[in-house]
Amino acid sequence: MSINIFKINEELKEFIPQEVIDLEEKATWGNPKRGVMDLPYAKELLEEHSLCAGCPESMAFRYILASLPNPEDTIIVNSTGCTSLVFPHIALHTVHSLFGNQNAVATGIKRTLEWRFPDKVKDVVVLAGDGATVDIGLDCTLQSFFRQEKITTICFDNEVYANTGGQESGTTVQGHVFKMAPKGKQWPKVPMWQLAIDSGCHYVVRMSVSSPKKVEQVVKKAIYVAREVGPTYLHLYTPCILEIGLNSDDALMEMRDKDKERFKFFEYVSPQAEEVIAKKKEEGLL
Amino acid sequence: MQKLGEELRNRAGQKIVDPEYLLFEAPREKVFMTGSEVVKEAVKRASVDASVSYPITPQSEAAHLIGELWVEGYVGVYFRGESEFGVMSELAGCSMAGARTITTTSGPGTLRAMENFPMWAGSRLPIQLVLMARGINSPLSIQPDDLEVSFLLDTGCMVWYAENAQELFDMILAGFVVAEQPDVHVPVVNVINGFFISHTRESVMLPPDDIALPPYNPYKAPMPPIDMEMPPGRFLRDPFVMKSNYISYATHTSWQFEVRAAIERARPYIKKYLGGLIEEFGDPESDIVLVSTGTGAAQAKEAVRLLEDEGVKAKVVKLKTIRPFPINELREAVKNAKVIFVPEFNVVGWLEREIRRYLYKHSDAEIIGGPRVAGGMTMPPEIIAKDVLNYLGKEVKHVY
Amino acid sequence: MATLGPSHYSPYPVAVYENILPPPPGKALLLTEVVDEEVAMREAAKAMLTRENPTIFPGPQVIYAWNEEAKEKARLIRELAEVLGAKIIPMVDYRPKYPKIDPEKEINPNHPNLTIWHNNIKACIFVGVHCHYANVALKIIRAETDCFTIALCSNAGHEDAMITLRDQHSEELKKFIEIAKEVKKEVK
Amino acid sequence: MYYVAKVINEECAKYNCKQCTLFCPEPNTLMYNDEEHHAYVIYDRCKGCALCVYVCSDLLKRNSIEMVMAESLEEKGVSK
Repeated sequence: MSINIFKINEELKEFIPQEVIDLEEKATWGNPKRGVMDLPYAKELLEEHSLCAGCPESMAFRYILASLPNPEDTIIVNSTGCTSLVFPHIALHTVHSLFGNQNAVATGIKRTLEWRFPDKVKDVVVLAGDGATVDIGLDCTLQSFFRQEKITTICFDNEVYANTGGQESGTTVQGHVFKMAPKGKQWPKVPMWQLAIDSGCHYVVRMSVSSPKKVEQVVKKAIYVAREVGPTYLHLYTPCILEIGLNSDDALMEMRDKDKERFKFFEYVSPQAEEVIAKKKEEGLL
Repeated sequence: MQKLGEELRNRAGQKIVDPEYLLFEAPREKVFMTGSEVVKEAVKRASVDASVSYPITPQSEAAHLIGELWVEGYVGVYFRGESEFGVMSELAGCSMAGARTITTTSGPGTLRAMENFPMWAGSRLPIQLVLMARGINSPLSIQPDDLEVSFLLDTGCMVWYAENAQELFDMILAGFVVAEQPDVHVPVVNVINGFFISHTRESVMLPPDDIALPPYNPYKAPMPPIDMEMPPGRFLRDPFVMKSNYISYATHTSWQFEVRAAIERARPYIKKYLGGLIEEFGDPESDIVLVSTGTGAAQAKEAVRLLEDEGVKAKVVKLKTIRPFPINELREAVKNAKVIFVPEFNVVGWLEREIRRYLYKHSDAEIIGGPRVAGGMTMPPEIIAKDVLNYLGKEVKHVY
Repeated sequence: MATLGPSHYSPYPVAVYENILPPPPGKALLLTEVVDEEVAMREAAKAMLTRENPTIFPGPQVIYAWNEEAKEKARLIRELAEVLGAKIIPMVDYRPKYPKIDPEKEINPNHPNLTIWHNNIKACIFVGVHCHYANVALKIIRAETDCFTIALCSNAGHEDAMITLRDQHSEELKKFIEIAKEVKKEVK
Repeated sequence: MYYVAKVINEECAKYNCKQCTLFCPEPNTLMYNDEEHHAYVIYDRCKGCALCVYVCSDLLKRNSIEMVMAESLEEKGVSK
């Protein structure tokens, strides 16, 4: 049982910091029905981190980690960017490798774990920013879809390279002035969700993270479909309030605005994914 | 791994034997095959979990053959990746998840993949790369030229260099054993000169194929594998370590030294499993020394035979490992040398640079970088012999 | 600050550059000498019993109850701490911790010196820490502190510790406890 | 000198909404006390973004959270 790696030996417990004891005792393990409604009470799998005050990316992290149906056997792969500052603080096995190779690393991990643990479900989830997913890592992202890797890819789209100081990215909207696009971006936002569908993903969603319960639903669907069918892709709007010049309490307002336009909820479900989702609903897991 | 009676067997059903038995004691039979085919034979006896491939001349055939082993059940995971960058990243994933891994590449592929090699080393992944060296420059060449090796010297990977198919076979097996030692646990690059070794047949002695190395045990690795089976549960491989992440710059320094220390710790294991970091050939007392590696060493040996016909005694010091560099072994081997020639298959003379670096103030010998060939040229032993004879002021009788 | 060694501009001494390698199987390393395991255990116990604020730093492999050996080792480490009169400060994981560690209660491989300075620790034992992180931490400690470091390693040992014992499992820990009890009588 | 969020317990206890605990970007910072039916803030972890105030006051018109100077708090660490 992988959950044993969080159990503390009684003889040493009195020396262990409370936050680690809480992970064993108050986090939700072994319960696929866990979800965002645990957040007000349970110990989260995310510890204190260094993202900016009011950053919606941290909200996304909270919802996703609270929604993993099988955290005790989930591996998360990330890439370079703001997100990579959060990963040391996630109470799971996670990987930061290089900028843009996250889906390749995840492929290797997933295939090896299937070979090493044929009787166990080990979910592999990629969490990376838009630069990593759409620009520098597009090759690895799409190729993992072509190969039908059974992994869930989640892109945090803040429409900018935030960690390096606000440069234009492939997902920046046309005309927007950022560093490296001093005359405004010359070409349209890359429709990554559409590329994901065309490249063979079985479950694809575009949305903002303005609704925690909705995020929980799509994360669970994406993971269950990836487990049984093939690649799934979530494209989440997590605006960089710093780079677009908003205040620290403006993130939710910004996301709710964009819910009405370019991040209007969009969901694609392949016929095979439909079956999995129907089955999981019957089992009461969705 | 399963136990059948008294015997342990791997997942392919092969009997698991000690590395010493497989390498030194098991009966061997003579076969006639290419370097590429030899890669397959080594992988077949190595309980390999995962291999990812990408086509590039001249390594493609070896990579196909590993695919055949996957079909036959000798390799757990196998597929073609999207590029060498992708392949090396996929292998990093496989290795982090606890797999014994191997792949092959060549020339531009090595450079395409380059960002991964220091990452492999820093992540302490004992991945094995068989490098079939070829040209990398523009204008493009698919021919043998080992300039690319110089780019790998400071990645934190071990770099070994095989002279022929036999040595390649033994080095691949020894490579897994040494690289996976818990106190070593860094990648190993086994280099051969492309085409000269990969595409020519020679006789090779092979042990039976129903025995294999013990499987890799990731739970003895210096870092936990990424499989949620070993504490700490909260574990990132590998965090940024810099002051803006609220830790000291010292961590990065210490970490980098640790990777280099790991290579140093490989020395006793290399002595045990390769029989030493260097090999000497010719007259041990000679003051004319040819220091080379791989095919260069093979040609130098022929040159020593030619020189013997001319009444000149010389010796070859073949470097079997470049990282770790056989510092003490080389100094000892050239302690009587008056002149050292360094035949190389590249235009820059990276091996000469290495030798000068480690012999500085440790040898009074004159070091001559050359002869050098590149871009696919062969290095006839005659040109090496000619350089030596010219240096000695002797008449060069051969017609070249 | 340690003397500048072949590692040049880094203030870090790195044992392998002084040709110090981990001990061969069946042996231990005491400073730069390869010695018998018992000799090293006696010296380790003596260091812990005679230096200020001796502390055991257990790592994840013994903190968490992930297998039977880990459970047994945790019990033995507790016993060893009592025999040696040592404190226990855990290395619960290896992350760069945000916003900072509490150096009184934790040790972290990224800046182990903070914990050693804060608690004025002059002798310590690493046990159950994964080899890479033990090595990173031991190099920093050797450079930044005057703490006498002892590694109880279940693999090949750590040449950057002042004493390293290799292939240490429950049986060896029991042996170490017995030796520590004897040494305790002698040093009193 | 910085602001942190403070729940006005009596106001908050009038509702059973927990919305702020979901929208807080920081993990294990804005929690809910089931016995007393109100949210509470772990001040040490609060970065003072005031997103919870936006949720409580602007979206839900409940005005149960205010921003206060951290130094003005009598209890350290946890407020229940």
